[in-house]
Amino acid sequence: MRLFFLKRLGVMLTTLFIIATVTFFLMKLLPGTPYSNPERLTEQQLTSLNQKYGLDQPLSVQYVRYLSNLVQGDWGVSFQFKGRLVTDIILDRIGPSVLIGFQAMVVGSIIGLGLGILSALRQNTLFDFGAVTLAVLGMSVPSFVFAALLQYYVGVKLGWLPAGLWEDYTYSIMPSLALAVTVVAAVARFIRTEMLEVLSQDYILSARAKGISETEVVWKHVVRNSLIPVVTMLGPMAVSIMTGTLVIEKIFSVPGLGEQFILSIMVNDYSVIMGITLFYSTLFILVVLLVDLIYGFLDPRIRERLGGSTG
Amino acid sequence: MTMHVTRLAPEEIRDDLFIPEPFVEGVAVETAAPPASAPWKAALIRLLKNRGVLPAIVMILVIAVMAFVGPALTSYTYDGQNVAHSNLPPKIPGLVWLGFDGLDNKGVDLYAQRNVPEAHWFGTDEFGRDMWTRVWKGTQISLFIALIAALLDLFIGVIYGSLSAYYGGKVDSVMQRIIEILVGIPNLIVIILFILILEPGITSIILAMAITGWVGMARIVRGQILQMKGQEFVLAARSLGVSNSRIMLKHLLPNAMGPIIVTLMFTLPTAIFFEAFLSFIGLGLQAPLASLGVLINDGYKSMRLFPYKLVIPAVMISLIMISFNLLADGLRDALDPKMTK
Amino acid sequence: GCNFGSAGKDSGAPAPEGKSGEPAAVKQVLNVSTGAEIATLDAAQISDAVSSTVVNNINEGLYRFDDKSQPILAIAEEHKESEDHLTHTFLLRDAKWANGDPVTAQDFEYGWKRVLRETGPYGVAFEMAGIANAGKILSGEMKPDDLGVKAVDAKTLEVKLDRISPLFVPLLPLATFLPQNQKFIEQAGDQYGLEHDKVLANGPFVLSDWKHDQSWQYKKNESYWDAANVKLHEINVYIVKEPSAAVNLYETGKLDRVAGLTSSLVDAYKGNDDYEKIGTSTTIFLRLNPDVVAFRNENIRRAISMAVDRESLTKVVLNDGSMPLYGLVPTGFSVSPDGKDFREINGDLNKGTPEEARIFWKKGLEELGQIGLETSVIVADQEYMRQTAEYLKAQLETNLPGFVLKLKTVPFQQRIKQEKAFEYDMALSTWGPDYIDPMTYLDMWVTGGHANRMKYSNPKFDALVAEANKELDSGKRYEMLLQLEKMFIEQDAAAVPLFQSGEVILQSKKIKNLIMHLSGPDFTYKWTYLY
Amino acid sequence: MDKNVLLEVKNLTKHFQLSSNKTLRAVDDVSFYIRQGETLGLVGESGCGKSTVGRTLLQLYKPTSGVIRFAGETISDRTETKGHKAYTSQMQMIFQDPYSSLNPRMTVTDIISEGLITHRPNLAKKERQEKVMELLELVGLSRKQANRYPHEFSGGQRQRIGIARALAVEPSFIVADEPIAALDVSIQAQIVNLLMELQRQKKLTYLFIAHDLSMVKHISDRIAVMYLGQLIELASSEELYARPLHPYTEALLSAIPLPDPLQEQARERIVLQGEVPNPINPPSGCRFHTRCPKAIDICGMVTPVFTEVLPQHYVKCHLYGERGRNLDDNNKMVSV
Amino acid sequence: MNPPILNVDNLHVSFHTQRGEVHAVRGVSFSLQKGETLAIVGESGSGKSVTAKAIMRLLPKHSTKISSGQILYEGQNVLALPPRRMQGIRGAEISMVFQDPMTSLNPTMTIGKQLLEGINKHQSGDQKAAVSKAVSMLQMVGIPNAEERMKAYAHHFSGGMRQRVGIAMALACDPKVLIADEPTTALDVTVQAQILDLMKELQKKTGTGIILITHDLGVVANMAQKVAVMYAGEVVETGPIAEIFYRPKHPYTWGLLRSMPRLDSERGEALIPIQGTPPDLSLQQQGCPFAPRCAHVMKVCKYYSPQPTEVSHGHMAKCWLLDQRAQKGNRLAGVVGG
Ligand SMILES: Nc1ncnc2c1ncn2[C@@H]1O[C@H](COP(=O)(O)OP(=O)(O)OP(=O)(O)O)[C@@H](O)[C@H]1O
Ligand SMILES: Nc1ncnc2c1ncn2[C@@H]1O[C@H](COP(=O)(O)OP(=O)(O)OP(=O)(O)O)[C@@H](O)[C@H]1O
Ligand SMILES: [Mg+2]
Ligand SMILES: [Mg+2]
Repeated sequence: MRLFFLKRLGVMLTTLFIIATVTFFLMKLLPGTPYSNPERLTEQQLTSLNQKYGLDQPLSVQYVRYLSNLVQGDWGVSFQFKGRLVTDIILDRIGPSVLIGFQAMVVGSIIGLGLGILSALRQNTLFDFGAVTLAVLGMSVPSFVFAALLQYYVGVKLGWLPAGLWEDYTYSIMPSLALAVTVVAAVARFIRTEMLEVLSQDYILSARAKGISETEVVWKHVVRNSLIPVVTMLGPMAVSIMTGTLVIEKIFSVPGLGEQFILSIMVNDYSVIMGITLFYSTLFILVVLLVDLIYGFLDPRIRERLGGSTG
Repeated sequence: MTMHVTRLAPEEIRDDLFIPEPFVEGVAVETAAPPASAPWKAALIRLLKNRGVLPAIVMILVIAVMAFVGPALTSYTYDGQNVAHSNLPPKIPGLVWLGFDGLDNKGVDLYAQRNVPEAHWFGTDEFGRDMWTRVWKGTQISLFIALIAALLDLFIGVIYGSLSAYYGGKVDSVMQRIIEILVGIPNLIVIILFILILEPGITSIILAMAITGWVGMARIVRGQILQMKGQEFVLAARSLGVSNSRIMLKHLLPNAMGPIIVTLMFTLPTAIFFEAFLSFIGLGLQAPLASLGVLINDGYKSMRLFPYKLVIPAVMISLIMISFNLLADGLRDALDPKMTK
Repeated sequence: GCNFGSAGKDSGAPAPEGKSGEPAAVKQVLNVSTGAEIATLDAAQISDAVSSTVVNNINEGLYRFDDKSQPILAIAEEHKESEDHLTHTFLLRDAKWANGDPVTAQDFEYGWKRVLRETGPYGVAFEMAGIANAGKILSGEMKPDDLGVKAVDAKTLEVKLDRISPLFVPLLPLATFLPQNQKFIEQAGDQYGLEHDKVLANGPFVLSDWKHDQSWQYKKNESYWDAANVKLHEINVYIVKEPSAAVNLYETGKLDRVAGLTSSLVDAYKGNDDYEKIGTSTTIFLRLNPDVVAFRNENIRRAISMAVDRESLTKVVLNDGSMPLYGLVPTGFSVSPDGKDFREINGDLNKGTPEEARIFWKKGLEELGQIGLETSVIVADQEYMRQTAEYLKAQLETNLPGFVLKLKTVPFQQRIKQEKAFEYDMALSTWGPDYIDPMTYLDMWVTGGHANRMKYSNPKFDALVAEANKELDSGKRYEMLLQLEKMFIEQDAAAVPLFQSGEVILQSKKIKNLIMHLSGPDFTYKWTYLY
Repeated sequence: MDKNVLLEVKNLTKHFQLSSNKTLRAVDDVSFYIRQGETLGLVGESGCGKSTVGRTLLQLYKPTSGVIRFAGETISDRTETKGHKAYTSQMQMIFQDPYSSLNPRMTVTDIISEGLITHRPNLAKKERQEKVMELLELVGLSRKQANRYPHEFSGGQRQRIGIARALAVEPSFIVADEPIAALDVSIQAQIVNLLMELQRQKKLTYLFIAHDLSMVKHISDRIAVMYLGQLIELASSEELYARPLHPYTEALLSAIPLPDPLQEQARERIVLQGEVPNPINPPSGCRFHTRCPKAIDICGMVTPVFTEVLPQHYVKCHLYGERGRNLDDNNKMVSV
Repeated sequence: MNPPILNVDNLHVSFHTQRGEVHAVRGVSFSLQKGETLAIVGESGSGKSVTAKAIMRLLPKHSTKISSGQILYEGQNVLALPPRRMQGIRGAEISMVFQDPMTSLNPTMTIGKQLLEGINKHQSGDQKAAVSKAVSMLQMVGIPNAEERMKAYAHHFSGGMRQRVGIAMALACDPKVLIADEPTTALDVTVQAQILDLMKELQKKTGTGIILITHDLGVVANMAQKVAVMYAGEVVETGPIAEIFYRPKHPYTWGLLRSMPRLDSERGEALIPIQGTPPDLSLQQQGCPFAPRCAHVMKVCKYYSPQPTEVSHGHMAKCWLLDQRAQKGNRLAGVVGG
């Protein structure tokens, strides 16, 4: 067991290493400098700044130095927020992103599951049609439109919830709802499709033959066996939602990580780019691992095959 | 006993019928040729029988045709600016009751106020460009983008995912790590680098989408095939010596059709908005060309005062997506032999 | 020497209107929004307006801006100047840091030299101001310690200049020239300027809280020397990046002022009591690369300039408070010694009708022997830039027969890079002032200037700039500045100014005396109050 | 060894790793051979590893150890890609489960023609169709059903599709894993006749796995009896029925239900006592000793050896420890 | 006679398919007494499983039509019961062993959980009791190491073991009617014997009525008191076991009995199957469905479908040969009863 984990850890670190390497060199190809007000920089200033930050050295040297610092737990400092630790920037901003993202995932999954399950059970009824249409709208109208509508009607006109900013818990509700729309759409669509597949299996008959209630049949047999695509999709979605979404955070003025990343790429804030990339990749890899574990939990056959037992 | 018992045969059965017939061995074997309808034909018939499919097909056709014909129906061009006509609300003389009345949100008839004799069916934007032509032009582009995204999903995503799951073990592991790497490397950086090398345009959009656009599909397909590949019928095919590619194509993928189709349906809007993003940072279409995604992004900014700028392209995308989804659902049902109605 | 100010007047404050009826009834708490996070509070490192604004309100240098954005004495009680104008002596008043330390001349000397030691982005300001040895220090020939500034004693600061510099005093209120408390900085170490308690105030306010990426809060600094004139008790600044979100927050009463309304919001709030349109100092213009043969032709350049209808662009297309610009220096930026706006004096240069444009265009094409021109413009990936470019394309292509313009959107950094490398035909560029003097828009065009980026070279222009930089008579100097702009725009039609950006704001009527600046910091809250 | 031997299995072992510390010994050290044109019946308790043997032969499972030799070539070390296709046209399997072994999304024609497409790619479409029709009729399905999907068939009909699929590639060796269990007797008869007819015509070789001992006897030349992963007896079918040696075989034979109510109700069976042991943790010594009515002390301690106690009659039982010993007594014992 | 516990009366079931209606069950009638075993034998595809599923009301709703007929369980029409009530009946009063052991177990749920589901639903009592009941059921059907195997998944089991799990599941709640759809096809004879004994024992104890669908006439001989022979969706012959085995009246039944191999037969000797293929159930039937394959076919068989005729008490068959007109001077004397 320990060996398994060590192996997995090794693979993970290798993956991260490759990501870090590729990103590092690509990033250095980006046009421009990491310094603020690039319009005003004279060649002189540029040279001395490059000297100061060691950017005048060959890329390989910079790369080795970055890695060795990284290994020692030093993620570097930001250029755009001069002197702030990259770790601080990520830590400061990840909280709100995670809270909103998590709530959106939970609420979205619950509503999505409900909608999807009901519409699968009532296939080809008006309800089904409505639910499918709703889901399609949810995915074809971008979430920032919902966000703006929510903000204006619930936040301003009705005044039920704060229209933006980040102070107490109530401030997280609307952004979460706006984000949840996509989750609802995705979950509902996937669960419905897969359930229709599972519902036609023979073991559903034998479950019914036991006389257990339809609810139990649906929950214990149908839904569970339909979750694989939902989980496949929700995992990475959770990572991208919880590491911040540019537009929603912007609209509700939430101090999340989403905008930070784009911004740092736009201004070549090298250390922040690397930091967020690594952070994001680590999360993504962990979630993918988790998804594989959940596959195993949902389906013992996959568990055994991924565990690499039988031939 | 409840079996219906009749002691006597009905009168009309004549005695001369009770003569033994010569029994020829093998006569019972039916020799009728198989019905002509091939499976795909049956699927097509099933498809068309589906309630939502026909309207969906009609809708898609109408939209696709309009995307090319629509701009020609007015005298405007998609890039012709006329600042005097800027921000006019939609006005279609016959459809006033539908809200195409040329009134702004305060109820002022801007056409009258500004002395504009013509009617812009979908209104105009801030440059005074006719939205009708722009929307159809945009639809043209977005449909194309959707098509590309779908092809990428099918040709890279599906193949990648199925190879990964089917071969399993080390292959799967390596292929999954490659996905992780692709997802891990910030694609904005890659895209900016593209901008430096490439001429903006369709090729660069395709390239940009090709980097990670298919990853979701690959993962979904992998999940499905992992679940399926141990099933007996796959073993049976293997024992027949059926090639791996055929097993995938004929046995595994058809059984993963549901999630594949749903994923595809998710890829389309994602791609459409990804293109809008690309266009915005300079890799996609060059202004004044605009796709539906770009129109929505622009329209969103003025949704409060000029909601039509957002609503019309949004409705267009939704109509496209709803039609595609209805069609896709129908297709899935049609391809599933167990669905009979 | 002459005295710039006197200690007699406690402040250059505008007299609060209702001084008699002290606005005690109203809670003196101001809530405003801003578009970005503070980049740093280390004055040596500041280059952005948001950070500048914060230090402008919590710190104070020798001078600060008054309500007309003119420099007035602040920590310096007296400013003396030698005959040759090269030695300036400042006598400091009794001011305290928030930790109780007195503000001394050493703090200034330390702070200024520190900027150069730390390679602060505005180290060039010392050179612009003409301070002795600044240029050599920047080029590495001398050490920061050689800078021409010296604390004669705790209350006397002596500054030596290399050359006569009309810009010296206008630059002094900027963050680069603030005093810094060495003891505090060394204590804070590399955390200096990163948290609200890692900065030390000596100005009207202290920074009482700073939630990164969300908000920060000022409280009145009771130990400020002029605390009696500070009315606000508290200022909350929230980071709101989306204008429509800010407007929504304004409507819910969370904010007292929002800025940067976009087109659709402008139309929505036009006529509202709180609605206000203000010009800013950023100019947007076209650079024309002389490597493109056609752009070496003056008629072509003039034709391009005249073909664009800037009124429709700003009022209809952008509709965000921008104003047409027919010159280098924007309206409302600078006032001549006799009280007239720069723009008003020089008027609209190179303004013409499409018909006139076509005449130049034809002439130009004939000279070139071409029947049309196919070219491209690089545009940064900002919304208003793209809109401008789209409009430009339509205008040029309709008004100038045979003109074909391709738009190339690129990231901002890429635009700068391409400009610097001359890898463009036309570039849609912007310029914001470094200080409040028309020269900030003019001297960039001298031969080989690093912000020139279009190989503009006119020996007469260069000579006139040099002359103006020595001229201490403000009237004469102003004449020269006007002349420079005319030379560049009217005579040479070198670049195509398009518009100056503006801002549409919603500001609660209860806010009084909120002072805005067009360069450096955005606001001074010292004299602001609510009524 | 015999020149005629088509398939030879030596010490075949297949273990399933259930978890890191649990191994299920599905097949344990099994050796046998099958001659060209012969039918070997394989019977035994359900779960004793019959299907596993069959699947391992076809390389559907990788053997844990042991050697499989087909037509003189060792195939057990083949990787999937190399030479796989070649021997799949030689060896085929009729799957035990007619439900899950048919792809629900393929029509019967597709299913049956798959092998043809793989192994005879040059066949024109029309000919292939025709061939499929012939096969359908061969197994007693009608041409009209060619375009239907598996779920539209009853269990027995599906089984016949599976048989047609295997026959399509004209293999020389077929593992028939309970090919007739789901069929009604008249169709069983058809299929069995068919299999035997094919055998006569094409010198087919079968490994015939079944529970229906009367059918096994009818079709097989020799019969192997398995118990808990091991072969315990192997003899020609007449010999086995006439003279079962292993106590388990005896029990098995005594339990065959007879299609005659009077006989059936009057009959005595040997009822096996005790629980069926766990293949994860099989009993020591003789694996049958926990349920054996004739067990003696040694049975629990020493594993008996599979020996030829009569000509061509092998058994793995301590009662016949040395060749011929006890045999007469024992023979009397059973024949009573 | 007591009222039957289950009475199927003129049941018609058809499926909508793309190729039109498949009329799979065509007027099936039979009844089952308490404590009695009725064996249903017949051609595969003759509608046995469909009939069974119809009784359980487990046919797919959207594609099935039960056009006429009644299924009376203890006097109430099962087809008209509200779903709730039906749930109460399923598993507890009527339970079913499914024909296909591979796909009728949920692949992602442990065997134990699946067993417990039914037990918990119908029997009050604590979890411990339920678990021990489940374990003992597994032991009873001969699954070794039952306690541990509760945690296993279906794919860990061999075909026969899965079938035994299915049987354990069906028997767990002592149902009043047990429908066993080929319960022992995947089992070896020793286990089969064990299972059959178990069913008999249960029957003796609780008076369960058993409907046993099987192809194995040996099993029928062992278990049943009554036999129904189905062909092409119809019951063509039904009667007490001895009648069917020793005095069958329908040519199809003759064919069935004749096609069995006998232990004493010669190896290599061909079996005697019934020639031909069963009719396509999607077509409308004219005449006797067996006519095309019947060696004794008459003209009448092709145009008129025969009516059930009572041969002796409780023994009925649907065949024109039983009509007096056919028996007159017929060559059949030798065959009937053969
Ligand atoms: N894939 C697998 N993983 C784990 N165990 C397995 C697997 N396949 C089979 N087994 C186990 O191996 C043993 C033998 O199974 P096998 O299917 O070969 O039995 P069988 O003799 O064919 O039985 P039956 O007659 O019931 O089909 C059983 O105990 C079964 O549980
Ligand atoms: N869902 C369905 N859709 C269409 N036809 C069906 C369906 N289910 C069964 N049938 C048809 O109904 C007929 C009866 O099937 P059924 O499963 O009852 O046969 P059976 O008597 O149980 O056969 P076996 O002994 O082989 O299991 C068959 O011809 C089959 O093709
Ligand atoms: Mg088996
Ligand atoms: Mg059946």
